Amino acid sequence: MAPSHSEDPSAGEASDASAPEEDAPQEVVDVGFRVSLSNFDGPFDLLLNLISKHEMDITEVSLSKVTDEFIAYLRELGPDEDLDETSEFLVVAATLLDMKVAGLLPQGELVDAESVALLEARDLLFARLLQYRAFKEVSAWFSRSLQYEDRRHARAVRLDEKHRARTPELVWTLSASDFATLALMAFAPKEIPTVGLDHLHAPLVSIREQAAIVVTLLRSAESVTFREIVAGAAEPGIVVARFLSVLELYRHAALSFEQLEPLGELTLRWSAEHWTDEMLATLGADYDR
Amino acid sequence: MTDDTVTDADVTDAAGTGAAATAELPITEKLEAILLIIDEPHSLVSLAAAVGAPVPAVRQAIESLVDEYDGRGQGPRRGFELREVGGGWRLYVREDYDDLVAEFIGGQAPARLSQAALETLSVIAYKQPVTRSQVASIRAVNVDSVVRTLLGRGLITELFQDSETGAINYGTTDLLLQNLGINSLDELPPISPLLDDGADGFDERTAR
Amino acid sequence: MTDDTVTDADVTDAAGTGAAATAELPITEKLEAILLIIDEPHSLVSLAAAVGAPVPAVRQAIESLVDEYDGRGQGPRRGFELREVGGGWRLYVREDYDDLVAEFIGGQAPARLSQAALETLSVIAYKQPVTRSQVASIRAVNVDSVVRTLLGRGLITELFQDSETGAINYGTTDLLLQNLGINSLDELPPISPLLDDGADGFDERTAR
Repeated sequence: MAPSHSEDPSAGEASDASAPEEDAPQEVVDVGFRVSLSNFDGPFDLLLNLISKHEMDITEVSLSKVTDEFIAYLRELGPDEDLDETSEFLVVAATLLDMKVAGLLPQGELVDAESVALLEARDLLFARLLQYRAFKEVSAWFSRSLQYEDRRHARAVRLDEKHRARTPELVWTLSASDFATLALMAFAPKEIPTVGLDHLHAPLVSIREQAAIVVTLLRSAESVTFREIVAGAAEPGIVVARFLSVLELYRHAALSFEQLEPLGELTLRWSAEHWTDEMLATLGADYDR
Repeated sequence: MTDDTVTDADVTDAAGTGAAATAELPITEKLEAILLIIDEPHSLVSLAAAVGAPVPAVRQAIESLVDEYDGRGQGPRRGFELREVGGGWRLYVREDYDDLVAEFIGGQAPARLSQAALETLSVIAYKQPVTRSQVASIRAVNVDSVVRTLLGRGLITELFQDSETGAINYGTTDLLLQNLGINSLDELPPISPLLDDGADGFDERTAR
Repeated sequence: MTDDTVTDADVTDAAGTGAAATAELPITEKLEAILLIIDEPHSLVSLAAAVGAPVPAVRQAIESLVDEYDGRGQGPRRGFELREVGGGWRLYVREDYDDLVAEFIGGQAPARLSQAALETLSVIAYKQPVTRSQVASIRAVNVDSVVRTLLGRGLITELFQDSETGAINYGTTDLLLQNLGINSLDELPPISPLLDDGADGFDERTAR
């Protein structure tokens, strides 16, 4: 998450040009071109940061430098980042490419329709960036006004008993299941990105979690077959994870196993002498990316 | 809500610290600021602690406000009055206008709960008994006025006061069940796993 | 909830019937009685209907109340004030006493909106009615959860559903105006003129 360009000391100050006072504590900690969640919020932010960092006109050809830096940034992100976050950055990559193409056009000679179209595309991108920056700037006014008004106290007192009876009937349209849906919304954690990716790939299975199950099963009986260990596992990923955890536990000499014939029944026995839950916490670290 | 247990020592202390910034402003104005936002009558002692002034000065200020609101001061009479009820002081609509107020309330359009009120109600329904600050931390927003609305609508009720913190615990009423067309809270559709699985970390968050 | 649709005829009617009993009492006092019980701003028209008086008279009465509370009348300044916010009038604690009252109430500091929520809110405020995907394309990030937060806080609302695409159009609420301390969207600070110039082509693009 933190590509460090420590050779460029000026980079940090560009990380939130419009509201530097807001995230002051983070800014002190951030050295170099660090994008932290507190002051970073999306591709246009990043694009603006990159551009303001080089104090460049985005219509100039030196965009290639920004593009290179962006690609380096993407590389630094590594595979651990959310797919949706990475894909959002692709928007920026495409934007930068468009701008680069437009920037490489010969200036001044607008002869063919194609180059006109490209220049228009560049203007449009420029307009979008300016628009984004305008909203970013005006959001500071929103923040100030909301904070000021937060401090004000308006008269808001419960009606006297004698008047309460006169209150008009409440209009109620929710069914019990509507109400439950509402509750789900209300309990949902606030402002956590919710691009649903579950339909794209199966949820990741934790080897450590599965190992915990395996350990519990092994310790609860004299011997257990692998068939029993994976009985009831709903998906292949869990079977794989339980098998890997058996191998890991074997490496720690926590279990012994015997198999009387090739492809035959695999019987496992718990044999650990010094087993602690801390060992479980580091189990399968090799499989962490 | 009226705290009658404040001693003179507390009052002196309050005067010496928090209220220092407004010390030079008139007691009457400070009292009016407090009186504007309180729901229930507050005793002289409690008001004295609030404005950081000695009880006798507060008594005198209250008396002059009563006079002013009743038109015995320099300005005109007000449409509200300051009355002592059950040992505490509070603003009331002047009785002359009770009919006007009743008519105004009766003439309001049929009420519909806002999205914010409905969400707050659902949180209370699933987490009861629950305090206002717990609800506020789940909703990540101040819920005071919404809770007041729901109380006024009879959809929630004050269940009991926490013996340690003094915080009031709220729960839903039969009226809510009727509106939802169910007979008991057990018939609320389950909304796990958010509630059950996450309960531990959740409670930690809300308990703060 | 302030009703702006009341016509002059309604107001006259109200004056002629229900409010007749209090007809001889001063409009200012009647207004004060209503102002004491409302918990959201009410427009001049709504107040006129409530007290059974013509709008110009109510406007004048409101102005004299504002002056009196601010100490420009015969009596002393009050600890509260009458403010026009969110398109209506409402009693507020005078700003000088906000800290005093905050200390008295205690309670937690209200949760602040994140930068992402603030930016999304500004886009919706200036571009309404606007769909989620239009907002997302301006901010170039997914705004679903932020929109949910803003809905939950009652700062934005679903205006209508596009008949063709089924996309929901969002707009801001009166509560937002109140929370910003302004009366109408016209009071939002002007935004860069560049926005208007590029708007046409932009809207076409994002509307897809």
